[in-house]
Amino acid sequence: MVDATAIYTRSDAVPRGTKPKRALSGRNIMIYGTLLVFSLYYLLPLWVMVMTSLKGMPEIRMGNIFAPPVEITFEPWVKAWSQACTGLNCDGLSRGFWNSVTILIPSVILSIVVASVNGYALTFWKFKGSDVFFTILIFGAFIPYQVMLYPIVILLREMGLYGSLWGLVLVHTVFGMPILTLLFRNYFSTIPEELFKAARVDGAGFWAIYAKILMPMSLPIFVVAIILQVTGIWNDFLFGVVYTKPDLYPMTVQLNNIVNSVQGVKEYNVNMAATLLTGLVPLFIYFVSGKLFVRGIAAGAVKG
Amino acid sequence: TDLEVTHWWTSGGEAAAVAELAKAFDASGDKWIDGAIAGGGGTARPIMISRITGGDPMGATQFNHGQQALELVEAGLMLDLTDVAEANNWKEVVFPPSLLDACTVDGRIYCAPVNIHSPEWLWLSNKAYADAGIPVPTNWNEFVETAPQLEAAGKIPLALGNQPWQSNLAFGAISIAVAGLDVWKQVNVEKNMDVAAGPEYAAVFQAVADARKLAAKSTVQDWNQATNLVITGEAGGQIMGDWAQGEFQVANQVAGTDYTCLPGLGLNAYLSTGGDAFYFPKNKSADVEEAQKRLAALLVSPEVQVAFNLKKGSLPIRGDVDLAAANDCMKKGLELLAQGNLVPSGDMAWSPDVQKQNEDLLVEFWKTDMAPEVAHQQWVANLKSGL
Amino acid sequence: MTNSIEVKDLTLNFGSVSVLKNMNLNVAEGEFVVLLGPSGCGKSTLLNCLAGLLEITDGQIFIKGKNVTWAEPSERGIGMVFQSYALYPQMTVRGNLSFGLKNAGVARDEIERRVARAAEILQIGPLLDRKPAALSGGQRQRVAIGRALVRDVDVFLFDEPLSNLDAKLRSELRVEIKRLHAQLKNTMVYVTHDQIEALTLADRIAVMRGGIIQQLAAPQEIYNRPANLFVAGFIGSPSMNFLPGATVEGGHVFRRGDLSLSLAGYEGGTIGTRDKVILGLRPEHLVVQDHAEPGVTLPAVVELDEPMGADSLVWLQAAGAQVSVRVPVERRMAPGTQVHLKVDMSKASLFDAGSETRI
Amino acid sequence: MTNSIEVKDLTLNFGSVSVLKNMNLNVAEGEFVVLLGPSGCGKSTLLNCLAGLLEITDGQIFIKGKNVTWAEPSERGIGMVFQSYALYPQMTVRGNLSFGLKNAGVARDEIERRVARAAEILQIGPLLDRKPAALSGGQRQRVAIGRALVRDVDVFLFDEPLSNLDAKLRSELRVEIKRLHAQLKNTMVYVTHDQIEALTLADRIAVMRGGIIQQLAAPQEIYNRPANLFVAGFIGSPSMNFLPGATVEGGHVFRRGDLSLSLAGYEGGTIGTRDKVILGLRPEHLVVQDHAEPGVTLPAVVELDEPMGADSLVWLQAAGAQVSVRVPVERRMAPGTQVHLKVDMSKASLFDAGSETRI
Amino acid sequence: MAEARRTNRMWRNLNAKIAAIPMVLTTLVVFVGGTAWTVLYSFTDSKLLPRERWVGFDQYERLWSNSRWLTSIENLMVYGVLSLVFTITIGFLLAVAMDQKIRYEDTFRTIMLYPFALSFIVTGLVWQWILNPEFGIQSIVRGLGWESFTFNPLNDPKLVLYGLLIAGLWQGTGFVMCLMLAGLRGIDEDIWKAARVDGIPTWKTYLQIILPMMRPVFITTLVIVAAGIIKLYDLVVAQTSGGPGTASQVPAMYVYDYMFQAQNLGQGFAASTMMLLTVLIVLIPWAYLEFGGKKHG
Ligand SMILES: Nc1ncnc2c1ncn2[C@@H]1O[C@H](COP(=O)(O)OP(=O)(O)OP(=O)(O)O)[C@@H](O)[C@H]1O
Ligand SMILES: Nc1ncnc2c1ncn2[C@@H]1O[C@H](COP(=O)(O)OP(=O)(O)OP(=O)(O)O)[C@@H](O)[C@H]1O
Ligand SMILES: [Mg+2]
Ligand SMILES: [Mg+2]
Repeated sequence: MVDATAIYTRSDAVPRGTKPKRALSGRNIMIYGTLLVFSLYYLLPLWVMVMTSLKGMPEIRMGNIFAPPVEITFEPWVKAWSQACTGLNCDGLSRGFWNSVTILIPSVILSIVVASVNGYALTFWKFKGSDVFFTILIFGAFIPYQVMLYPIVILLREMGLYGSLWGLVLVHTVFGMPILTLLFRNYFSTIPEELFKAARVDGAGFWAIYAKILMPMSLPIFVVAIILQVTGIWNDFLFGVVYTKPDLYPMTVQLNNIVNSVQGVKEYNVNMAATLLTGLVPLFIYFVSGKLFVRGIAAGAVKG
Repeated sequence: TDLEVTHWWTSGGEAAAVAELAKAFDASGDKWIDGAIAGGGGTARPIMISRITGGDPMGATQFNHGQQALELVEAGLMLDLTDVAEANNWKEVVFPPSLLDACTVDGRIYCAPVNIHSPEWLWLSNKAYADAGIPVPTNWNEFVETAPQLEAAGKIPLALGNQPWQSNLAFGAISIAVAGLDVWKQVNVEKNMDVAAGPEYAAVFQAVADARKLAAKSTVQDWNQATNLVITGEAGGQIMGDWAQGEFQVANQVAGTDYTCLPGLGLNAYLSTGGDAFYFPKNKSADVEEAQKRLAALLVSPEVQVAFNLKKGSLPIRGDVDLAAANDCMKKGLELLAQGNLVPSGDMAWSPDVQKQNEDLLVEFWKTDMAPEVAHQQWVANLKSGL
Repeated sequence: MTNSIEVKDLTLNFGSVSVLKNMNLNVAEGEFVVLLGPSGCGKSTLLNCLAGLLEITDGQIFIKGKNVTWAEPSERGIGMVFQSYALYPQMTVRGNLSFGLKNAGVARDEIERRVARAAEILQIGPLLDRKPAALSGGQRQRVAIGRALVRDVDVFLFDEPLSNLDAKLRSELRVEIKRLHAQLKNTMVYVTHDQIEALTLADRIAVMRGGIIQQLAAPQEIYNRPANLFVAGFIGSPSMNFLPGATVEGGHVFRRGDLSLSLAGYEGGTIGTRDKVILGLRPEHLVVQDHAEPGVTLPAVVELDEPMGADSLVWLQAAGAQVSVRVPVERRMAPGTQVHLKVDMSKASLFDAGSETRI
Repeated sequence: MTNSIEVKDLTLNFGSVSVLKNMNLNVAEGEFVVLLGPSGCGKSTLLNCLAGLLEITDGQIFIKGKNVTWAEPSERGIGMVFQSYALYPQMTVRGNLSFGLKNAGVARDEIERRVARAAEILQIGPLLDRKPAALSGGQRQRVAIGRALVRDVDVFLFDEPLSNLDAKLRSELRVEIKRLHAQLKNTMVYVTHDQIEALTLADRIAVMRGGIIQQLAAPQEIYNRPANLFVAGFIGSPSMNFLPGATVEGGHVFRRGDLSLSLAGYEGGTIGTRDKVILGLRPEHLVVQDHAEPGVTLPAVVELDEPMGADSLVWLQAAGAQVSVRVPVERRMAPGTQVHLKVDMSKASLFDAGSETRI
Repeated sequence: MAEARRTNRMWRNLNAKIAAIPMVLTTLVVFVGGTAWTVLYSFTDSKLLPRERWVGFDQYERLWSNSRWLTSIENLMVYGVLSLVFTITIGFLLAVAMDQKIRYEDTFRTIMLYPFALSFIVTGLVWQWILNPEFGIQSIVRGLGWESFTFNPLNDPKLVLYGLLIAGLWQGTGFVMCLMLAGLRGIDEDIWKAARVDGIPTWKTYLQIILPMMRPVFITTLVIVAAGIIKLYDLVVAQTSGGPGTASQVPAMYVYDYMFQAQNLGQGFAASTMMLLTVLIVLIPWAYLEFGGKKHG
């Protein structure tokens, strides 16, 4: 009992409960400081692009690229989208947009289907030499595209696919394969093998397990793959221009044409607007699904 | 018949010129499908070649005169235009004849030349010299002499873009100007390597070494940005092809008052005659082949030549047309052309491989403090690799 | 004896979820307290609060009389051992043991001395230059304990240190920890799921549920006199048998349907007449016999017989409930056999069905 | 009785490592065989071979008399339950149960009938429309069993189905599986680490080590008459005590240093005089008493006393070895106490130290 | 019996084998075949079109005596090392900062990640513009009154690689940050607790405990970043065209220029082969560690 009173007096003394924290601790200043400085670095180009695209040429010539426009004009955007000329075609980026979409959709679908099936086969259905193929595939990720340009021309020619949409889709599938397969393989190998075994006991075959068991479980990694492919394919210039013909040229080709067309003084505002317009689709995807992306990366790309 | 035509003419003047071609072609009931690829020949050529070798050729495509398409022709991928040429008398009308020679392989003609471009021009800003209080130079030597004064007035004496081909072009212009026509011909036509290694060319390299100091402050990328420096008077001058005057025109500058043009850098008034030509890849369909031949004939026809070259600011490939509407600088060129002060262009003389090597070398030479002797030696070695 | 750890009115919320509720706990110096409870009841949370790894919402924590509520974990004079071992994988065993000391600026020879001593106590001397990946589970656990040991602290916190080990190793290390405690005489707070561990190691067991300590007492006390229905059901494997019923005749007789059992000999409070009680009988406190003794036995039919090596667990149907009884393994009982179970009321527990607390 | 499963000369190599070595195993129809053994001994591998999930290197497998060596898993007439449940997370319980049937093209109403029956047997009716994430561990395990159940097969393969559950749930489900077996009378092959499970569930236990079956016999046989030292040490918790020594006097006396124990009553083969034998004594077969009986008792000193609820485990030092004895929990023994342990030789095991097999 | 078994083996998992066909074809025909084809023709004097006129190692001799190629290799090495070091350091630092339970994590992450959505062409253009001395950073700072301020990396041969680096890092560090963050989040919570009980300061825990534990993440990152560096092309073309002079030339540009502009396929193929060889030299030890090592571990 004597003890109890002693405890009682002591318990009135602070500290008690949650330790009070200062909002402006040195640590916080450092962390947020670092983040803010880097955010500035990351945002600066976007800021410049947006601001410039909203200015008229005279204002640009006068000067400060960082300053917001005195007079906002959407003229450059309109021009970039529907008026900028390439050779004789003065319909801006609009023509390329639908081409890009037409290229994008089958390419993304096919490349992801193929890569995910690869990853699936490499994880659960190892066959003799499958690791060798996988290793070669990873080496493939390092081959500069320029190196493969010519052999692929020959290949496509032999297959009779040169210049067609499907030829391009094939090229995207092939070049997306290494990294995507790696991604899927890593992800699938985190899925317990027992699940796969259970499905086999349940009489599901190769495709049934893939479609009914694994696919529905692998949303995060599919999201990552879709994001990577959409960005990659949408931004692709080289393949789009080399392996197709003008009526299929993607938006980036138009962008290149607009940006590289030397028409007196460079119309920076139009260039920036065109750049932004071209980047809109991947940017949108990143802004919308950034969180899923990180989750997917955590789930698939990085493993011990 | 629809005919897809690929080319890398995308600047304002160029596009307008192409429009003339298209208009003329469409007028005959065919259809010109435009396949412009911006970024210059370097970007466009791989695409064109890929498509031709990939078995999905376009109807017609631009190449520079000379050896660029040689192998495609040799591989039998190009349409033989000899009948068109004969029917339209190209042998007589095309002037200078070297243009047609460049299209001829084993006696057959495979391309239709459309224009002549001469790179050896010095463009000067009258305003810059006015600002510095000195008279506008009349030749390259004067330009070099007055450069320090310009610099003192806060001007960049020589504008030079960062793209490799610009360095190459400037070297070519200086070499004709400094070494003189005979020496130039011995090296580039007769391929006399002793002359190439000789003191005349050593002097050329020395001259370039001097010139590169004048361009040290020039930090632009594209050639038209460099031209723009001249237009605004920030730079004294620029060595650039005749296409530069398109830029002056767009900026509403008047030759003689706002700017001055000196063909052959004002020293040796000779122009090399490179240019563009159209090739017609072999096609399976007979219809297309007919259309290709129609287009070939059309390109060389006088009306199209006039319309096209006026817009393009280049010289026509036939001597029998009248370019009354041409401006001051263009007329200077026409005059030289008429006098026959012409030399074949590098595109015709040397393989792309040699040219590329020299381009690499000259870029380095212009932009670093590489010793002229070293560069000279390497240059000769490069030429020898192409013999 | 002074208190080594004192927890006063400790409350911890995760957001709006209250995980520990106004908890009070005193641990005497040198005492071995085991926290036992179902998954998610807050055992690890409490341990983390003691270690300073979680910021508490309210209350105070004293270690050796010092208020450490706001102190850093390393300043609290505690050592902690984790379920996943949490060894630094890239360091050797020696590195793992000495890393903390180096950081605290302990002199080199002192570090060596302490590491050597810990290695000796834990018999990991030959492993000192290996990396954790090259150790077996048991060895890793020993190193993890060693890391706490070298810190020379008075309070050890163990969070399920043995649950990643297999049964055999677990029982070996259990004995070792007990020896260690006897040798070092530190205060130990030990979290586990495992009853055997709790019962064999603890001086006192704190049975927790939903962030509240249900009973804090010596193991035999908890086993024999569980404070409430939850503790009674939670402790003991196989579980205590529960028979709902009523007390009649002034609390002298337990009645369930036709069945009457005399409550004479029951050790507990005053029973009185109650409508709803629950009688708890441990399987080993029921004796199987062939003849009935009115008021003391209940008739039962054998359902299933589970031999488990030394003993057998027999499942019977008695008074409309399933009852398990422990018998020597030699005594095999065929399903369907009619037997009688004799109740040792002095070892029974009686709970109020409403409050669920022991009567 | 015909054999439900016959394994003939089964060999399985992973690359150059031989995991199962020339194994033979027959399981009778309706029999419950438990595979028991230390981690990595090949239990799961054997099960996977039976299920057709691993391609065997050599040998043959017959199920119900049919050679299924090359058959697909789904064609073998087996159902399998995995340790991690392996439920399809994106399907409801109903979906999980019916997936296999749909794959096999079973008619809709038949599927419904079977799912309903399995749900009834396993009491998971109310859970049918939940997804696995919304189930507790025990419920998930039940669904996993249900998935095997609906397939209406004769052979069930269980791979440590209960080891992810806590002790309490484990013992509950254990009983349930036993009931299920009694009800369905399927052949069951059951892998476990847990001795209690093995001892209570099995008709026969196969103790494995390093890909070889060490002993295949009824639980009590394995417990009381282990075929070799490994089985003896592996089965029983706490472990059997081992005393190395020699047999003298024509095999009538066990001698270790000064200590002599009469071997009269030993149940086994002819003993004879042997230089090196090991005497195995289970903790529950030693009786603690105060007085010595020459030739029958061994003197011992109490070291540690571990109360475990119903019993207590006492660790003693006897004849230079550490010995554990099980006593009722009431009997507390202070460290240092001198006692004598009486040996029941009829329950002892004697092993040849060289071959390690039982004499 | 033995026969039956073999056929059995062949037909087992037929679907899996069918499904692997695209991968097998891709690796064999495109990657192996294409590479072999390239290597083979690097021993010819192919110009615009491939032809089988064997010239032995001539192309290689010429390659290695070409100063542009040597500069390219040097540049790639400098840029590569700097880029690897900075991407990984910055990526890791940012990930660490993001891992501190900060507010607005989503916003910060989006800001850091969005450049990854833009192509190198766009990246090059924007940064070319921002670094342009006439209206970019230099002119702004001068406009603020600091007249002598010079920041003109793209036109200074000594600094141009840093100019590229600024753009390259801008585009790529966000993604690396994501990888690192994922790695950090994957580390056992208990390790942190153990370190705190041991009294190890946060920075030291990161440096001495967490960093070594993230080895696999670093390897993945390294592979991805390195693959990007070796392919470096678009960025340089868009930002500097390899200039000033040859100060920012890279091997991929050399390959492309010689294959298509110089119309000297043989030379281009020889350069590609050298690039591939470099890749192999870097990758084989890695592949060995990643795949070969497991059998022993
Ligand atoms: N960081 C957290 N945020 C929110 N809730 C948490 C957090 N950590 C734990 N909890 C919740 O607090 C409760 C207690 O968790 P705690 O880990 O202490 O349980 P435990 O008794 O240790 O269980 P186990 O035996 O499974 O380890 C659980 O309900 C858990 O969900
Ligand atoms: N895919 C594989 N490749 C190579 N070796 C394997 C593979 N699978 C298992 N093994 C090895 O085979 C042996 C037997 O493994 P198995 O999984 O059958 O053991 P187990 O008895 O089930 O162990 P546990 O009780 O831990 O589940 C182990 O030594 C294991 O390392
Ligand atoms: Mg816990
Ligand atoms: Mg197993």
